[in-house]
Amino acid sequence: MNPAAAPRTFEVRPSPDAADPVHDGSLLEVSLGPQHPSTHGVFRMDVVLDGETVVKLKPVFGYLHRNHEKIAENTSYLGSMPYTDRLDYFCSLTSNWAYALTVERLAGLQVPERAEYLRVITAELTRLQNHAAVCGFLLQDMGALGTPLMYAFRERERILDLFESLTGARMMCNYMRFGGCRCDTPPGWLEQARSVVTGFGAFLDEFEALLSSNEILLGRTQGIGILPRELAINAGISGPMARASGVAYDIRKVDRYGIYDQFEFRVPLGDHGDVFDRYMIRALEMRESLRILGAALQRIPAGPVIDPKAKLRGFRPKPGESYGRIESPKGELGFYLISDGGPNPWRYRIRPPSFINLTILEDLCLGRSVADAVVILGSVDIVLGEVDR
Amino acid sequence: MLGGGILHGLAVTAKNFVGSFTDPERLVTLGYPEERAPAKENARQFPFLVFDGADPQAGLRCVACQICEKECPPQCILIVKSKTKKPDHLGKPQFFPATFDIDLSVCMSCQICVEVCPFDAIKMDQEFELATNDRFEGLLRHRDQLARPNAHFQKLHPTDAAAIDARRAEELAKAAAAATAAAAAPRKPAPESPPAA
Amino acid sequence: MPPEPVLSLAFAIVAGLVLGGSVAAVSCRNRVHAGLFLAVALVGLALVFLRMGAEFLGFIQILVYVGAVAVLIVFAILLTRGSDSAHERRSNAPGIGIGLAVLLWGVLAWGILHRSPGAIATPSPPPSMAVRDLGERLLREELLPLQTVGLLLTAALIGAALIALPEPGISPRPSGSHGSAGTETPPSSPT
Amino acid sequence: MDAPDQIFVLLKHAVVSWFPTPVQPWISAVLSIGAILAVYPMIFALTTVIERKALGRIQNRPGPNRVGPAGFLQFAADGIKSLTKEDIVPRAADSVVHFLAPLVVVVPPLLALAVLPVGRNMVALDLPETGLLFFLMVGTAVELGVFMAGWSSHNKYSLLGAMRAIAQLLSYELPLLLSTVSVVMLTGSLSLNAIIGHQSEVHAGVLLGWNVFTPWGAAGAVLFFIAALAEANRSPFDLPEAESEIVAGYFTEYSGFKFALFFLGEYLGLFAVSGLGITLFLGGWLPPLTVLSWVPSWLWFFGKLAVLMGIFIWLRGTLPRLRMDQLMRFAWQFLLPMSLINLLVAALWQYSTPWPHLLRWLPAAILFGIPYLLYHRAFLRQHPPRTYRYAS
Repeated sequence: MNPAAAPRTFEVRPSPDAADPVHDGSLLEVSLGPQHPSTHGVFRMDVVLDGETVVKLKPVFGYLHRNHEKIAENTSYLGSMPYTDRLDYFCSLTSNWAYALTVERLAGLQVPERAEYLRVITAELTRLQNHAAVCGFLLQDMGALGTPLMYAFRERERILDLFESLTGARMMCNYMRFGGCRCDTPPGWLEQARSVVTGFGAFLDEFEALLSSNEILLGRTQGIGILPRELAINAGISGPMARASGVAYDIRKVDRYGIYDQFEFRVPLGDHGDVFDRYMIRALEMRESLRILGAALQRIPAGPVIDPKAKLRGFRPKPGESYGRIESPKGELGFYLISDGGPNPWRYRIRPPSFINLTILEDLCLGRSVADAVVILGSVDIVLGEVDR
Repeated sequence: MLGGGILHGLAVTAKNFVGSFTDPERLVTLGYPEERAPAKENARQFPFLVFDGADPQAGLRCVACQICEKECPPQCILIVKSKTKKPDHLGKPQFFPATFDIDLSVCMSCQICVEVCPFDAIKMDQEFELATNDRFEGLLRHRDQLARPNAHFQKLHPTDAAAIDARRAEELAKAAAAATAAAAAPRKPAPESPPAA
Repeated sequence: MPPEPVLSLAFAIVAGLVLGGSVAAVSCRNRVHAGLFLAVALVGLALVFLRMGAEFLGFIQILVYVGAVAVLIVFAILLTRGSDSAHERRSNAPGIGIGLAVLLWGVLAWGILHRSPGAIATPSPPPSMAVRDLGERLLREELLPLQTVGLLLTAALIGAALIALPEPGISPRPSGSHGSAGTETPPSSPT
Repeated sequence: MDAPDQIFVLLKHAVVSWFPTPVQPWISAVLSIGAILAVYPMIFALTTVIERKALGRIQNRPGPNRVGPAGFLQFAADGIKSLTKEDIVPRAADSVVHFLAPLVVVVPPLLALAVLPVGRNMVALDLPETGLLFFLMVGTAVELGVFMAGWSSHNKYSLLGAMRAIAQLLSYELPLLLSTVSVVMLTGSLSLNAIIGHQSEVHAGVLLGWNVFTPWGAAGAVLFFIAALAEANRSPFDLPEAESEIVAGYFTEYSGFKFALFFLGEYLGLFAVSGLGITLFLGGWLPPLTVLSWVPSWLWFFGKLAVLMGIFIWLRGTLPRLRMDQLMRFAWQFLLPMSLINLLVAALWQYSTPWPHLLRWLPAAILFGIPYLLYHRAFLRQHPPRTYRYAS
């Protein structure tokens, strides 16, 4: 019989292995994603459920793999810069900065002070919009129908407007260059930024009034997805997630890269390491970012924004290697570069915070319900562009 | 008290509900096709080629040096150098692109071509409504489609355009002076646009 | 009151519903279908009550039997994941069931025909039993049986809850895949 | 009897009187059914648009504003779209049950709406003995429809949604029923008209005696509407269709018009249960003050319905959703005990009629206040206020 001509039929096949609890029907295997309304991007969680309780969870990623590291090894140093925008497409400016920082270390370039200020300002603005959006998405996953998300996006739009008028693009900014920033601020930009920062404080007050004492939110987030301090350290968790577990690790304080040692800010720490702490740590970090921004926007000096020695074309750093890392909104974002003196990096490697923060997802979700798993994933704060690269 | 947090939240949403009618700061949405956000000078979408004068063929600033083609990270530019030469704005004979294609479906709007161009020939357009039925030919822009007059550039990026025009006028004047003095004037490096703020 | 032919037509439909539903409920191989047919039969039964003017009983029939019992039956089938077994074998001895049914029917028929021979021929007007009367009857004369039934149900409920409680000492949570600092046992996977 | 109040009743009588006597009851029934089938789906259509616009405003965006004047014809566009969309039935689905499920979900709320008095002399089916019971009976049938939809789709999300839905509906039925019992106790009748009639006594000269103005009525109304939200799968109790967790719950595998039917059934259920709440606690079609009795009674009913819908939309725009175990705990550990206490309060109210007013309210305040404080303490013990430290 011609197989092509045979009518295609669908049957529910009997279980291949009756001893397997998934197949004998006592457990339910559900694939959350990649086409699922609450997975952040094309991410899949293979979840085995007992009733609604998660007994096994396997994060599956790679749907967005773009071969970024290998492409970067075949592109000029400058040519990788726009690709770093697309790593964590929520925070392109911090990715830019991490890459620029690494290359500057490799090539021994100095950054003018105004450029350092611009980097701090854009990075903190990025942190604000990322944290606001993450809190909104978290509530969206909790079923708040987008209201907090829309409030967060309203403020995020203002920040993106700033980015657009400074860098030319709202999300794919491609702003940092080796030895400084691509261009200076357009007229009136700093005043606009100041007013956005002022408005953001009012937004934070409102956001916290909406959420932080809401009984349903407390019930849904407190005690859920607890990440113990030891596990956070052992698994290499960084960023707000680690700080919510009480790990005092903020690269802005540890490395004091850029000019962060000139600003006064505190690093909030949580004691429980649950979803609520992760949410609150982000809220508190936004307040600290506002302090940094207030000071930076006041003190920003005049001057050039790029090292005049930096070459745009024919950029060939000396042979060597360097590792640069910054505190991106999601955690420690590191770039590792080896130069053989050619126009392309010989080795290009990224330490993406989202990816490493994602590895403990199963530990957080086991024994909790599906609804919790979704909320926990939301609190981890991943961007698939960075996870899959 | 128990339930107080929920009431707080309800008060916030009520405030926003009323505010969306009374406070333009709250209702930030624009009715897109009719209303548009004010254009930002730095905004960039896709590249175009600048030409001087009225004839896009003769006035094209591009000299087919192929730097942008080499530097373009996603490799979306294809340039074929001409066999013949045409005079540039200083009257020097230069090559020109026989073919200059940009595949907009590949381009990622990074502006690196603009930064590396030594001739101010390629600039960023702000047009973004490029929907088409044909994703191959429809988004493949050829030289004549890419060519836009300098006036277009002046309209989009007035600060940049003014600086470049001034420099080019200066070069032209120097070249004219040099021609009259029968002495060669070395090219000065391009001054950056003056920092604002 | 609608005319007689309409009523008897209604009775035919209702009777068909009850009979068809019951037969389908016992003969269906798919358990969920059987449960749904049971619900149909119960609705039909409620309609019989309504046709006799016993509104309260009819509504309670649906409220309790369709809304709670039938839903619980299908829910239980769903939870035990027996709903997929389309290849269920038929009973070995259908004769026993049929025999029992015939016996029951015989007893009922005998009882009805024998005890009140005139009841079939000349239907007496149904006793007017208002909801209030029913309630007073239940809470005055029949209070003791009612309370006994309530006690029985409470005992059943507690028993069910005890069975449903997780057994102590068995934790469904496997250990995490990352060994935390200071754990001496290697991370083990239950599979 | 003033004309605007009775306009629909008179109209119906006029139409019915054109027909010969033997068919008049049938014509009357057809007219009533036609009115229900026309009015409530229309309200449903309007509600969907208003809900989307209001949610938009809550979220600082304009909401649908393209179709028709200010977007108010959006429902027509949605309806046409869902009618013309392909009706996809999964191959593994149980096609008959899959087909029947939306019908089982839509029909019961329509039946329930038939017994609701929407105005003076305006009730399609008056059941003097068992009106309330009929309503509650019809409500239970929805569970079966939900189960049928979830099971027949052969989809894991649908199954999870159906399990959640049934557990939720069964649990919240109890507090819903118990909170109506207090009204029945005080009124002494299951007839909805009698319940409304009982609330028409005038207090303090102007204020009508809505049940909500009594301690048991106020508490009962709160409990009833919480349970009603859960019964109607509305946010924050919309777990059976929680889109962030189980896609669309029991109707994941429905598309086109069947999907629209689920939507319709859900809203009709919400109208029905809100209408019941209005009848039981908010005086039905009665005005709040005697001086306002010139306003047509049906306008009062639909006005109250509109206010309730507004509150539900507001809640939906504000609250995150509960988790399944919290939902169950809320039903069994909060709503159920509270509704039992409410019965006690109602009984006390009944037997304390001769007491002075303040003294009658006191036991209610104590009986509700103490458990409330206990719940508050329990919540605080579980979720103590947190402080955050800062690294040096």
